Amino acid sequence: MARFVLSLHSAPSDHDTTQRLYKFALACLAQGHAIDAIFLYQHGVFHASEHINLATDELAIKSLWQQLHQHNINLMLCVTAAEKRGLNLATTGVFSVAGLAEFAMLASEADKWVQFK
Amino acid sequence: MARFVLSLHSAPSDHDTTQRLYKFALACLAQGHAIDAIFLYQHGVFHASEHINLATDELAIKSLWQQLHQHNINLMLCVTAAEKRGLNLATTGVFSVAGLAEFAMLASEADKWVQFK
Amino acid sequence: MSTLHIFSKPISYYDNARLVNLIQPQDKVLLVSDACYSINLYRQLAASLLVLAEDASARGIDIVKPDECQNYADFVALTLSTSQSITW
Amino acid sequence: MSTLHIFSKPISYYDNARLVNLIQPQDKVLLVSDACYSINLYRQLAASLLVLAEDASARGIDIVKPDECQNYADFVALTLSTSQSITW
Amino acid sequence: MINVLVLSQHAPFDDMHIRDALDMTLIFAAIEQNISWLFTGPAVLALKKGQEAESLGLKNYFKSIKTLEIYDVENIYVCEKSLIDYNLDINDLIIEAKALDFKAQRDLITQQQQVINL
Amino acid sequence: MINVLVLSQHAPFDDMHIRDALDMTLIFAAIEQNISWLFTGPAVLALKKGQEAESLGLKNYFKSIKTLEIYDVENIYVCEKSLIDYNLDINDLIIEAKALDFKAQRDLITQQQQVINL
Repeated sequence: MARFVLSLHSAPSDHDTTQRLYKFALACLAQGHAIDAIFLYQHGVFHASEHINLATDELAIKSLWQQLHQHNINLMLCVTAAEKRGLNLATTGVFSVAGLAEFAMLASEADKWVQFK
Repeated sequence: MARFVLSLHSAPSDHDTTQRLYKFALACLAQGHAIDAIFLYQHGVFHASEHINLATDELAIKSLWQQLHQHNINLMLCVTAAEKRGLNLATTGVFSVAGLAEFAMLASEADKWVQFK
Repeated sequence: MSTLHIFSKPISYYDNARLVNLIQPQDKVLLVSDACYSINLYRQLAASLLVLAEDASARGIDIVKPDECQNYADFVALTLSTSQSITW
Repeated sequence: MSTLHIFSKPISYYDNARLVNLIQPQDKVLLVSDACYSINLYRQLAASLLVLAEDASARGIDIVKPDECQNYADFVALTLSTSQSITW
Repeated sequence: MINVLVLSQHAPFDDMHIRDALDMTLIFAAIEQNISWLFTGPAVLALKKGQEAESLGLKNYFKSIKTLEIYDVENIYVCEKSLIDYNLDINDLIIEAKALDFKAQRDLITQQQQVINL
Repeated sequence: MINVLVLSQHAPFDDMHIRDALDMTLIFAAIEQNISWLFTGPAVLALKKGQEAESLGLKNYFKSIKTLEIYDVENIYVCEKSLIDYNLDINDLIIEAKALDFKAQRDLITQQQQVINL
């Protein structure tokens, strides 16, 4: 069993990267690995907006995050990156607002850090 | 006197493009030209977030938009692009929520459309 | 000691003159997303390319030898069998 | 009939093999932002490059002949003296 | 009526670039301007036959591109050189498009009032 | 303690790429990991002397890069080939950095537990 951290760097309009991160995360869990955190950085922070409401034929972004959350994965949002980009930090849904240091510590303890962008 | 429309395609984290759009707009007005609209499209829509609060040594993005607004420039936000990106359309400050058609009509009547990205 | 190199865009998005010098013969090159479109052009980076099957299939791209299909379980395994990964 | 071509990134960001074929001798090439860093490399697109003075100056770049400094008033005038502009 | 050219240069799934360009093209057609759309570089891949995004869980916007024909958007152009780069032929495309060499692309640009690079 | 490499490839004012990489580098130094930062392609321009962003109304993050020395971040590397591409010399840089040829860059990558491309 290995310990992973994943980071997402692209905006929610990049549906393709979002679905790939989700599937990679599920494949990790299916193999019995642990995901210590998924971290939103750079434009990835926009995923924590509560106003993402897409048509039914679009990728169900909100639901994917809900599912990862139900797997007890720590979904973290970089506070510095989010403030610079005008995200509302009062309502970030399943994401917890975290400093870069918190994530860097988890990344230092993990076996693997895989970036998605 | 010519009629311009401008569009902004990059996110508020792209400070350099933001200041260039602002200075170009002021230079247009200084020469007696009209700016019929500035339109936020693609990642540019994130400029309409009311949560952009930067440190004092950073570009004063909010204040730049306020100034352009005080020059009576029509600041428009593309509703389709904004919805896809999770922007809160209830509070868009100096930006008016507009359809692509509204902007396209203004662009068709303008002499020049200059993109910033 | 090998590195996993992950590409998600056609090779024209990258500075391949520089990249080709950073990839070693024992390294693995995984193509995902729109990188699948330019398998032939990625050949300069590795003799055998690994391609995420789902992504290639959605784009109507067939994977033929010497390239290899990978599913998500393989993708996870690849990150573990290599010493480090780089998402370019 | 000439076109204004606006670049804001170093030329390595673009597919210059393609671009060089889309720019005509009578066209104007304006470098702003980080495009100012690679004036020499943009030479293949035009004999004389126009450079936004403020942007070059902040980056510690000197503009010398045959290239020409432009201020924002010039930039606005350029969009009006050309038939169309493209922000690449 | 003015001539407007939408320029696409991004790969099919690079953010929403092609979808944004599609929206822009359809709107200009709807307000009855003379709209053209030029695909160049990896953007030509957005017109490649045999693709479907649903298997990835994504909206199949390739189907939406086909609606260009319903809305009578006829000026669809592809860069001839880019087709060759990606081993494509005009018959491999999901809609009717004209392949343009560089000279024809330069002429197309020259005829426009506005050129929008998305 | 693990070896972490931050990789920068973007131009100095391209969104916040270099600033995001700086934040990441400083944090790993703060939590006492063995952090390295490699500038390659147009990113080497972020280290060029004689720049100041205030005249544009922007934060002068070049000054913040200098704080790397205060925080004892010593493993700053630049791609030798990229310096040449942009007519720069190691003495034209605002901080002390080691120029690496491709062989040395490959070795640097091999020594890492994590490589983060920002």
